[in-house]
Parts: sequence; C-alpha cells; structure tokens
Amino acid sequence: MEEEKFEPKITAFVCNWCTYTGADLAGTSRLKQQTNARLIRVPCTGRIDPVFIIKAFEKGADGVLVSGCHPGDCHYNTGNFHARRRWIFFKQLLDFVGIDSTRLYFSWVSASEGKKWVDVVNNVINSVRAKGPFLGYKNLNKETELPLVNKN
Amino acid sequence: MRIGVFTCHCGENIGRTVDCPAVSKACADFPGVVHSEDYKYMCSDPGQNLIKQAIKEKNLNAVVVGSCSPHMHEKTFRKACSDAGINPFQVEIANLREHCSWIHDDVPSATLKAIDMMRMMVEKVKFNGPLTPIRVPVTKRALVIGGGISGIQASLDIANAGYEVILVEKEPSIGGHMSQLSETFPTLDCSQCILTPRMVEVYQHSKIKLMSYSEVENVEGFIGNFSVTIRKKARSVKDELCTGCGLCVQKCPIKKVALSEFDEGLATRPAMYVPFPQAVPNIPVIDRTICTYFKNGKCQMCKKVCGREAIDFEQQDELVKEEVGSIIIATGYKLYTIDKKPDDSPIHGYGEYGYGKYKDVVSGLQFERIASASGPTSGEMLRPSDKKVPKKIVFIQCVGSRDEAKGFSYCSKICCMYTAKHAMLYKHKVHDGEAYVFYMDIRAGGKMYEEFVRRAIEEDGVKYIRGRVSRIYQDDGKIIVKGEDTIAGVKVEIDADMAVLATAMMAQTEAPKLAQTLGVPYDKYGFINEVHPKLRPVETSSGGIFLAGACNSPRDIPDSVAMASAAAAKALVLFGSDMLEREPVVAKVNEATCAGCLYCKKVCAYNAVEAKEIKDRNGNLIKVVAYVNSGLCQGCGTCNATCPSKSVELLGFKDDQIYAQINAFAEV
Amino acid sequence: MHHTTLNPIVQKIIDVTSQDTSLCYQCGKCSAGCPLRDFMEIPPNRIVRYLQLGLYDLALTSSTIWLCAGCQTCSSRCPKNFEIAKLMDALREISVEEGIQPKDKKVLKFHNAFLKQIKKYGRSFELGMVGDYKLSTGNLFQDLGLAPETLMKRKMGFRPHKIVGIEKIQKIFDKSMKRDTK
Amino acid sequence: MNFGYYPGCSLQGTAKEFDLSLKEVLKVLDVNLNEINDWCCCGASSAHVMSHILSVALPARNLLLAKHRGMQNVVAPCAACYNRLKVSQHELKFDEKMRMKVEEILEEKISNGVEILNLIGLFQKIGLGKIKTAIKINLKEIKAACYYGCLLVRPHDILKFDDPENPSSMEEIVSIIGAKPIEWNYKIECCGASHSIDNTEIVEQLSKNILNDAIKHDANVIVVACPMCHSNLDMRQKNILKKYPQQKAIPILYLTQLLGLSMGLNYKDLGLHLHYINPVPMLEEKVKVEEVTI
Repeated sequence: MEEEKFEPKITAFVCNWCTYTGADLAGTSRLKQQTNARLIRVPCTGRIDPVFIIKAFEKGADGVLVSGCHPGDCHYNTGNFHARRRWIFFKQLLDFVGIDSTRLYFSWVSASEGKKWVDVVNNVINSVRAKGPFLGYKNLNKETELPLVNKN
Repeated sequence: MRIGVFTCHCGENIGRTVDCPAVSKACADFPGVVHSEDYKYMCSDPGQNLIKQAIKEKNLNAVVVGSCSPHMHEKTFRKACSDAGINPFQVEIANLREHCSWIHDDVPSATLKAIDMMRMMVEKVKFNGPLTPIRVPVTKRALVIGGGISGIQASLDIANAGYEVILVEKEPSIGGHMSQLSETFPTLDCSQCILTPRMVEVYQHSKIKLMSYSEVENVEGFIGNFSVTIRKKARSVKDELCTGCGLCVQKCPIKKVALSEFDEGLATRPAMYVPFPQAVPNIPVIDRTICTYFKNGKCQMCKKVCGREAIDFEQQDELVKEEVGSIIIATGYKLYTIDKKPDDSPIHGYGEYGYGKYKDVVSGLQFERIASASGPTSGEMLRPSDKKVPKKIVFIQCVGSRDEAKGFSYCSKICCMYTAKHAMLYKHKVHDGEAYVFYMDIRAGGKMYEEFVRRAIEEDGVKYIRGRVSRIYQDDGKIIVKGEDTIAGVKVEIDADMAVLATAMMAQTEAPKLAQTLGVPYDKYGFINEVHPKLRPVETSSGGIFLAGACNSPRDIPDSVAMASAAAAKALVLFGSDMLEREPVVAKVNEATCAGCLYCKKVCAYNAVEAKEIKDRNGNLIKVVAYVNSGLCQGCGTCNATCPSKSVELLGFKDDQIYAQINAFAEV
Repeated sequence: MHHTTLNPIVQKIIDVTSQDTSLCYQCGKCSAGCPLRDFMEIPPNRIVRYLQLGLYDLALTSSTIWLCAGCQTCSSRCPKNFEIAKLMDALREISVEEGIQPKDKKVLKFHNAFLKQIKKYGRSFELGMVGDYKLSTGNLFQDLGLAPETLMKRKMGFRPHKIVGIEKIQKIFDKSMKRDTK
Repeated sequence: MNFGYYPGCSLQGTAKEFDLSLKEVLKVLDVNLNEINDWCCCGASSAHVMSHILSVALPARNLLLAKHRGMQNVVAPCAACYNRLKVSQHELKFDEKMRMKVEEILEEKISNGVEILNLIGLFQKIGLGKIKTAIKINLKEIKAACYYGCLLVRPHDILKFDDPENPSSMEEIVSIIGAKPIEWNYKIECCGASHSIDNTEIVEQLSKNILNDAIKHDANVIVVACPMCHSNLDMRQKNILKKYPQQKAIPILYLTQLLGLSMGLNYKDLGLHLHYINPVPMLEEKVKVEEVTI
C-alpha cells in the first residue's frame, strides 16, 4: 500500500554551464518530465563534495543524481575530471557508510542535450521508484549524525 | 534576516501550470520571510518597482524571486535590488519556468515542486552575505580565427577602431572561399575584384598581425584575458626574407603531382607554390609530402634560384603565445563531399549522380573555377573531360541539403542563388547553349534576390524544372540526367554535356575540436552555437568569444560581412572599458584553519592558488597557508570540495549555502 | 473533400508501412527513377500526394499501384527515407481487402494464381500457375511459343511437388489473408 | 565447408541450371550444402503484394526449419528468396508487433540468428583465394556485364550488401577468374521481373534496354545471380529478337556457370544447354577449351 504511492525524492547536483543549461533547454523545448527531482546548481561538478551526497541521503533523499559537462567539455577545463576521479573512490565508500551505492547516479549532459536530460531524469526517477524508499538513515538515531564542518 | 519572496506568473508561462498565488502564500510562512507576493510580470518595470518598494517598506535584506532561469533575468533582479539598496548577491532566483512550469502538466504536483524550489532558495539566501564584484583589466587586443571574408571584415573593423588584431589563417593565404568565386550574386561583380583590395588592406594594416599557414593550438583564460597558443606551421620559407618574386615557384620541377586546392582539383600545382596569384601574403610554401628534397634529399632547385636565401628546409613548426581580450571565430564552412557520405562510410553519398566517376559532373565550387577568369580555363566555358564548350548544361540543387538520407536536413541557403548565378554566367558565355535547373523550392529571400532569379528565367531563358534528379550516367559522351517535373507530372530526361551539383555547405571538420578548445557549444552538425538565435546571434556562451559567418550556419557573403562587423562591434564594446566587472564567485581561504597542505593548489586548473607565508611582527615564519588570486580564480570550486579542513570556500556556493538547500528539500 | 472521411485507410497505411505520408515533400525523385514510370498513368509521387490530400480512392484505383514492380529504387533514393515501395504494397493489400477492382486485373490475377499454387502445394508449380493464370485471363496464347521448349528443357515439372507440412502452410494463409485468394 | 541450403522454387524449375551449376562448382571447391528439410516457397514477388504478414510468415517458417536443423547459415542463391528471407528476418527482429503476430500464426516462438547468404556472399565466405586456385581455363576473351538487378542490393539498410548504387562484388569474382568485367549503366536497373507473366510487353521493353546497354558497352555475355533476371533476359530475349530483327543476341549466364567454365567443367553439367539463347557459339569462339560436348 505504502509502496504503491511511493514517490521518490531525487536530489540532483548539476553544473551551471552544461547540465543546468541543458535542463533550461529541455524547458524552452517544453519536454515533459516527472516532478520528483530538485536541482541544486553548482558552478562545476568539481565543486561537489562527496559529503553533500551523504547529507542528501541522510536528510531523506531516495536517490541522488550528479550531472555535469561531458569529459573534455568542462567550462573550467578540468573540473569534471577531478569530480570523476573523486567518485571512483567515493562509490565504494558509500556502501560502507550504509548507503546502497546504486541509488547514486552519474551522467554527462551538455548544454545542447535537453532531450537527453529528460531521459536521464525520468530513468533515475523510475529506477529509484522501483527500488522503493531509502530507509538506511531514517532508521538511524540522530546522535550518530555524520560530523559536518559548518563554521558558524 | 528579513527576506522578501516574489513569485512571477510570467504571463501564462508559469501561471498556467503553477498556482502562483498558492506558492506566494506558502512562502509567506517560511521562517525568515517577512514579505511574499506574486505578480504577472516581475521583470517588467512595475514588477521591479514592487520589489524595490517592498525592500524599502519592509526593509528587506535578502530577496528570492521565483521566475525564469537565472541565466535569463538574474542580472535584472540583482540590479533592481541593488538600486533599492540591497547587495546584489543577497538575491537568489528559483527557476520556476524552465525547470518547472514548462516541463510539467499537472498543476498540483508542479505547484508543490515550485514551493520546494522556493524554500530551497530561501534557505540558501540566508547564508549568502554581501559580496563585491571583482574588477579585472581588459587586454585590448583581439584574436580573429579564419581569414575568409568574415575574418577579414572583423579584423579590419577592429583594427580601424585602433585596436590590435591577430588574424590566424590555416591556409597559406587569406581570402577563403570568396577568393575562389567568379562573380557574386545578385550584382554579378567579380568576386576577386572586390575581395583582393581588402586582403591587401589587411596585409598592410599596421594594427593587424597576419599569421597565415597557422592554427590555434590552445586557449586559456577568460573574457578580457585570454592567452592563446598559435602553431605557425613550417613554410620552409623565411617570410621576413621572401620578396614574393615567384622564381622558386616557376623553377620547381615537381609541377603536376598535386591537385590545386584553389582550383578544386581541376588543375595541378607545383610542390613549391602560392595558392593563387593574388595570394596574401604572397609567400610560397613547400608541400613537404611531394617535394623531392624532403622525399630523397635531391633537387633544392628553389634554394639555388632564391637570391635572398629565404628557403629554409630545416624550418620547424613554431609555437607563438599571444595575449588577447576577445576572440572572434570565423572559420567558415566546407563543401559537402558529394561522392562520400559525411561520415566517410564505404557507401557513396550520391553514387546515383556519378560524381567523381564522370569528369563532367562537377560541384558548384568547381563550376566557379571554370567560370572564373583566374581559373584553369581562364574563364572560358569548357567542360573538364574534353575541353569542349558544353551546349547543354544541367544544374541540380539541394545535393546534400534537405536530404536526411544522404546529407543534412537543413537548407544551405545560398544554393538557390548561386545556381541562378551559374546558369546566368553560362548563358552569358554560351549564347546558343541550353541551361536547365532542377529545384525543389526557390528560396530567394534577400535584397534583389528574387528579382535576380526571375532575371535568369525571363531574360536569360534558363529552364527551371521543379523536381529532384534520380540518376546521372554517361552514354556516348553525353551526361544523361533522369529527372521528373512534378508540376507537369512528366518524366524529364536530358542528354546534357555537363552537370553541376549545388552541394551543401557543411561545418568544417575541425570545428568541434576548436569549439572544445574554446569551450563553446556546437550543434549536431558541427556548427558553432550562438547564445540566443534572435537576440544574441553573434555571441557564444563564453564571454568575450564571438561568431562571424558560416561557422555558425550556412550564410552568404552579405550576411557574413554584416555578422563580422557585428562581432567586431561586440569586441569593441568590451575594449570600451579598461576594467571588467566579474562576479565575485571566487574561492576564499580561511587562514585560521588552513593547514597549508596545498591540495587546493594541486587541483586548481588556473594556477590561482599559491603558498603564502604568515609571519609575526619580527618576521618569523608562523605558518604557510594557501592564498587564492581572485584575478585568476574562475570559481569552479574544485578546491573547496577537495580541502580536507574545509578552509577554502567558494563565495556564492559555500558549503553552508548548499547544505541549506539539501536540507530544505529533503527534510520536509 | 468527402474523401477525408476514409480515415481507417490512413491508419491501415501507417500500420503496414509504419510511416506517415506527411514526410514526403514531393521532390519527385521516386518518379524520376522509377523503371515503370513510362507505363504508369500517374507517377508514384502523385500517389503520395493524393494520400496527403485525402484522395484515397484515386490512389487505390490507380493502375500505378499494380504496375509497381517493387524494385525499391524509389525507397533507396528517397531523401526523406520514405519507403514508397512499402507504401505501394500497403495500397495493393488495402485495395484487395476493400474489394476495389483494379482497372487492369492481369496483375492481381497473376498474384492470385501464384499464391494459389503455394497454398495448394507449398511451392510454386509453374505449369499449374501459368495454366491457371491463362484461364483466368482468357489470354491463352501468350507465351505459347515458348511453352514447348520450356517443357522440352524440363524447366517446368509436369506434376507439382507437394511438401509434407502443407497443412501448416494452409493455416498460415488462412490466418494472414483476410480475403482468400480465389 | 558446410552451408545450409534454401534452393527456392525457381531452382527446381525454370532455373534448374542455376542449381546444377552451383552444385558442380561447389563440388570442385569441396563445399557441401545441406538442404532445408521440406522448405516452402518464400512468397517471392507475390506474397508481399497481397499480404504483408504472409510475406513475413512464409520465410519465417523456412528460417525456423533451418534453426531446428541447427544451421548457422543458409545460402539462398535466388536473389528473390535471399531478399525475402532477409527482409522477413529483419522485420521479425525489429518489429515487436509483427513478431508476435507471426509467432501466433506459426504457433512457435521465433528466435533470430541464422545468417542468410546470397550467391556472392557465399563465394566471399568460401574465399576468392580458394576459387582462384581452382581456375583451369583462361576466360580473358570474355567481356562480362555483371547484372545485379534490384533484389541483391535493395533495400540496402536491411541487406547491407555492397554499394547499392555502384556494386562491384560480382565484378571482383569475375575478374578473379580471368574474365573482363565491363563498365555499364544498367547493372542495378530493374527488369520488371514480377510482371514477367502479366505484363510481358513491359518486361520485354525493360529487358531490351538492359540487353542493349550491355551490348553497346561491348559485353559478350551478361552474368546474373538471380533466376528472375535470367528468365527475363534469356527467355524473354527470344521474343525480343523475334519482334526486333536488328536486335543482337547476347547470352545470359549464371555467375556459377561462368565459374564452372573457368574450372573446366563441361557444358552439360553446367546446364548451358538449358538456355533459350544458346551461349555455346560465343563460348566456342571466346573460350579455348579442348572438348566441347553438348
């Protein structure tokens, strides 16, 4: 019953120059998609701290999508390479901290790929919907919250 | 924190699928929000006034606007707010149009999403804090890539305004495709007669540094401050010594090996050559692939005859660095290779037309050379196979254009006009000849264009047949053209002496590579994209990089020249100010917590991070920390994500700003 | 145009050819290259045009659709990748289903005669087929000159070869053809 | 070497010399054909005219039979059969709806996977090198017009065989065995095959154009790999000659027959006596062989 009307929450970290603009293009082209994703705009995938993703899951996201420029097309030349290198280690780490790493999705969507963006979003939403809600953290008690640097 | 929230209907655009009043109402209850309202057009004058008013009356110190994409109106609203006394960087935009109303149908769920999006921005703005724009100096020099008519025009405009230009051309001479044309439509004035003076002007202009036979290797930096690496290809001739006497070219024994690029393969050229007599610069090049000296160390005839000892067989490619503030891309087009599909698959694109198989089936550009006074036939109308005057000639339009199966779905725009011109030129030279044109539609939009086409039909008696040709083959020395007249609904079979295929304009093969080097987007055909097809047609998405001519889409000479001047104007606007304001989205180091591991230095793509020593009064070193040069920092934030002690922060996208957004969505 | 009410036909065309006639921009390349163009009352591109205008009966009753030899020169050269040959098949199939009598019945009769043999024996029995066809057209003497030599060369068997799995074949026929071939 | 074999109706009837010569040639190359058990007609040029489904279902049955026999590949020498089998296989692979319909009709699940070869494809698989070694007789006097017709090369995106506008694979084989392929304009023009019976005069017209272009480019033989092309160019040529007194005759050979000749096989085994236009006079003049028996 619960499962039937489960609507997943997807937090999407997208770079400003490629994917965010690609999503804009999807809009100007009126390409319809499901409403489950919320975008967080960062200048570059290189800006995305792995802890953002853990935090998103911890705070109740059922799936996280990270999307930036195609390798070689990065507006900041190399940012997305650093990002990519980071994810390779990070993915293994995820399972360790109790997050099903298959709920984390990566894609490269350029400014001219509105259609591709729509497909990516819908696929992520559908596959997370199929997995059902992410309960890993919801069950943990608040004491064991990951230490987050927040200097204010 | 006193936050004001403003929800825009964007006429019907947002209002249709997002219940804006409901959104506005919901936002009013968010902690920290002291004012919330919605309005039909927030970006309009009255809309902006609503914001300014609210700022004053409720003395707000932060604003969130739910409207179109920040790429559209972020600047507008920031300006409005700073006019009303709020720091412009205390303003955030929620993209309710592109990312919500336009991509959803269901009003309730779209409205819920919109509320989420607003909440996320309200939470973010709480951590924004005031910022001041960064001012960087502008290098008042321009780089123009491509020496065709577009590049020439742009260079001259900028140079004549008094700024230095570096013009880079990959061929040995500037002039581009226009130098190959015979006459130009719709005036029928000789192409070279109007072009060559411009070429010479470029060469003699004190402000223009012409680098022919060179290519852009690498580009770094940003608007106002690009640093460019240019590869000067080895010419094997010292340009500072060569007088362009041409003796070496005359004496070069390797005469007939290579086909002339300039004559589209209808003639040959020596190993030591200048592309064409009026070439600029008039300095020859050695084609090392066929020169016998480079093959087996023999000959050196050119060296012997050169009085100035300008020949240099040992010459190497040379990398030149240039600092410029603006870049204009004018790399032009290339002609659709008829006999092969663009993807070079083994299947021939137009096998049914026998191009490459029959000498007397030629491309449009080849016909230009045949018609041109400077061409292989010195302007005499002679067909390639037997140098006889073709008495019956067939022109076929849309070869590769408007053809998804074998070419591109777009229209090449210029073919209708140049085909009419070809037919006209033919009739002017062969009075008793018959000229037929197979067309699908005549697209003659342009000043005096339609009149021009009608003239070809009414005055010169060119026969226009509405329909595509299915097959061309040779029979008894005739070129048999099998077509259909779809108006009369009758089969048309013409036993011609020659056929001319109006082939599509396509993007240069290297265009995508160049676009990636420059960091500008390009379309699926390889044409470089403008930011906005209507309102920003000559700008790319990267600041300071502009477009001119056919590198953007098929274009004729007048359009290209107009676009080139427009691009030049854009560069000049940039040069109008000494300093450039940049968004203060840069990394900042917290020296108190920085441990000086300098990982940030390692990952920075702009060498913006350096080590800084902190000393006490007596000059004793306390510790080493990272320091970010905000002039160089481009604000990618990679350092921020990398820093183990979170001591580097990217202003505008600080950790707490992003966590705020994460929590605002996920937690509810 | 009252014709535009015949919409099931459009659907059928899309079903069979899985393509839409609105693709065609009437360049006429199909007609220009059609080997049977000279024998057709209406060129192939006009058949597509009729369909675009909703003049279905004009298309379905034209001899063009029956003259098409299915050589696919049109399809292979169409700049819009529209498969005219496939469309012609569809139109023939539809006109048979709709019981529309072609002006020239020869072609239809030949195909019927041919398929009849297949249904009967599982393989084509040329002698039977030709005989059958001649009876149906009454055109008894055509090709007679060739017949003796053909038989002498044993290029046509005197009796048909019936395959073992013939019931299966008949089932296939019954299931795939609305109107049986008589 | 072993191949599955789908002869098709024509090779059992009007084109039996095609069957004969193919088997003779393959004997020399010791290649062995296993005929599909109880195969049925592919529907040829008629099924797809009358019922799209039928035109897919009939070949599907044969492909299934081949699959049951565990065949990896099937040789269909008749261009029409080759075409029908390929197209059917393609539609079953890419058209879900169609596949389900046909499965329902055949009461059997359809699994793709048998490789379908036409005559030229077969020889390419065997290897032109191997063919070269079997050459005994010099054919350099033979000027061959290689005729592909429609069904070998169209539709290209399904058949993926050779260049649809300018095929050359048959020329390759022909020149391997020492004959001279000629350049001509009608190698992919249609002969009107499917109208052979119902619109003879049209077929004669189309065939005449093809014959004349070959003759004009001084071919002394037209080489074909399709029984329909053959019957139109050979059988129909008889009437054409009758109707047009000044028309020159030109013999039509199957590619396999030409190969057979180069391997020194005798005329009868190659079924040369079964043609309407007797090739023997030309061959006696052009081909230097010891014994000519017929």
